[in-house]
Amino acid sequence: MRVLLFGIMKDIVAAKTLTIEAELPTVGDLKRWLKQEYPAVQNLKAVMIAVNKTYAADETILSPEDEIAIIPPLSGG
Amino acid sequence: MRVLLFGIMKDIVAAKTLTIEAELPTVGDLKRWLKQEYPAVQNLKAVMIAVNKTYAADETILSPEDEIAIIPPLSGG
Amino acid sequence: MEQLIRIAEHIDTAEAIAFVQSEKSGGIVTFIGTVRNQTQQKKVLKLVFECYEPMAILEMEKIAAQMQEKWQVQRVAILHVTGEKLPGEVVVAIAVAAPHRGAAFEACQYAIDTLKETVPIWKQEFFEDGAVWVAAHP
Amino acid sequence: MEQLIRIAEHIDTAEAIAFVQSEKSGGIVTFIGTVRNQTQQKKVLKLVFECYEPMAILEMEKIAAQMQEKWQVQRVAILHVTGEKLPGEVVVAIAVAAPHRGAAFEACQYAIDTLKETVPIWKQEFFEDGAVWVAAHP
Repeated sequence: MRVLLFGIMKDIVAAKTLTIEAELPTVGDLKRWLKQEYPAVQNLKAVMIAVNKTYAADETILSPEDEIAIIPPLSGG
Repeated sequence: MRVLLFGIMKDIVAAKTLTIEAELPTVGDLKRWLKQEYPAVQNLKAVMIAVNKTYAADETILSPEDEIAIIPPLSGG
Repeated sequence: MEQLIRIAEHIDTAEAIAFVQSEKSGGIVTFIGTVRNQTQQKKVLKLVFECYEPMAILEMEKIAAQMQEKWQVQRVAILHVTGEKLPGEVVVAIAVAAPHRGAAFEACQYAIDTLKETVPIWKQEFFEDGAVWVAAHP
Repeated sequence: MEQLIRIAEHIDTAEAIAFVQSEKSGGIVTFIGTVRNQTQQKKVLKLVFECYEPMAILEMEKIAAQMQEKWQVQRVAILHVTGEKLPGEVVVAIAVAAPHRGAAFEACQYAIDTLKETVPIWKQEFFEDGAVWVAAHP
């Protein structure tokens, strides 16, 4: 699974994208995995996951062809 | 007493200013006089009087050196 | 507070915005009023504005003072036209800079609402079959 | 409803206002966000904006659709920058035309409030002694 990174997530992972080998069936699994692999994620105000350019709930099933993005706290405007 | 006229008041009186000979001690007296002399004033939504460029209450005493203006309903903006 | 208050034949929205823009404030709210091409299904040819200018300026200054007192507005511009205006043309431009955007929105809405209630300006609407002084009658 | 939604290196407030201006609407409300020269007494040198552009455009379109549904907005422009911006420069410009000015004020405030909550854009603030991603930490 390949995920897009933005903002502070690029600094935490030190990359623009991340390729994950682990088996992560849902958005909730991906969030838990991120917090384990990158403890700095636990210090963020919140982390959302976008699947195919839409915010996704923890129960959402991830499939290989999805466009997945990690969305750290927003600060536009 | 000379009063300034604006908007629809200029049309009603057919003049830009009005010189009044009658004895009108207060703003309230001036309003009553206007409604008598120019019955069309009674059909307006409201009429205010400004004395020295400030809205004046009916009790305000008028003196000869005051700048007096008849303020028909506003429609700026 | 810095303020720009003006009544003129021509006003410029960009000037109002540029006046309030500064490196110190993060948010600007503006209201721009333009001439509508119809009123209650009747085609409007033009508007003619008239004002009691010295009093209108004083009343606009009172509005600016209230905006500073109630919403800590940092900079404000209130511009209003006089004379003849065609559909689409700008009639009033209000720009407000405040430390918080909620305050800027509230102050700007207060300014246009109060201007319509207290500033001695009148407009005559011209139609194909005549003219009326807006809001004069109930 | 006519809408102009754009993310670009440079945005122009006048273009947003001109887009929503029409002979049919009488009132336009705009919000303009600019770079502040300080944050909590610390001098800001610049901001760098980054965005997830295709999703940001979709979220901005959702905001515009909500504005039409809730406030009968006639025309709306939502412009946001990306890249590097210096103090005083414009970061976001929202312009709204609606039949009633109260609706235009509410819709414009909804747009900027919601943009900050839902549109995937991030800014890094650069100080003399380092940089931070704004609002990343509690």
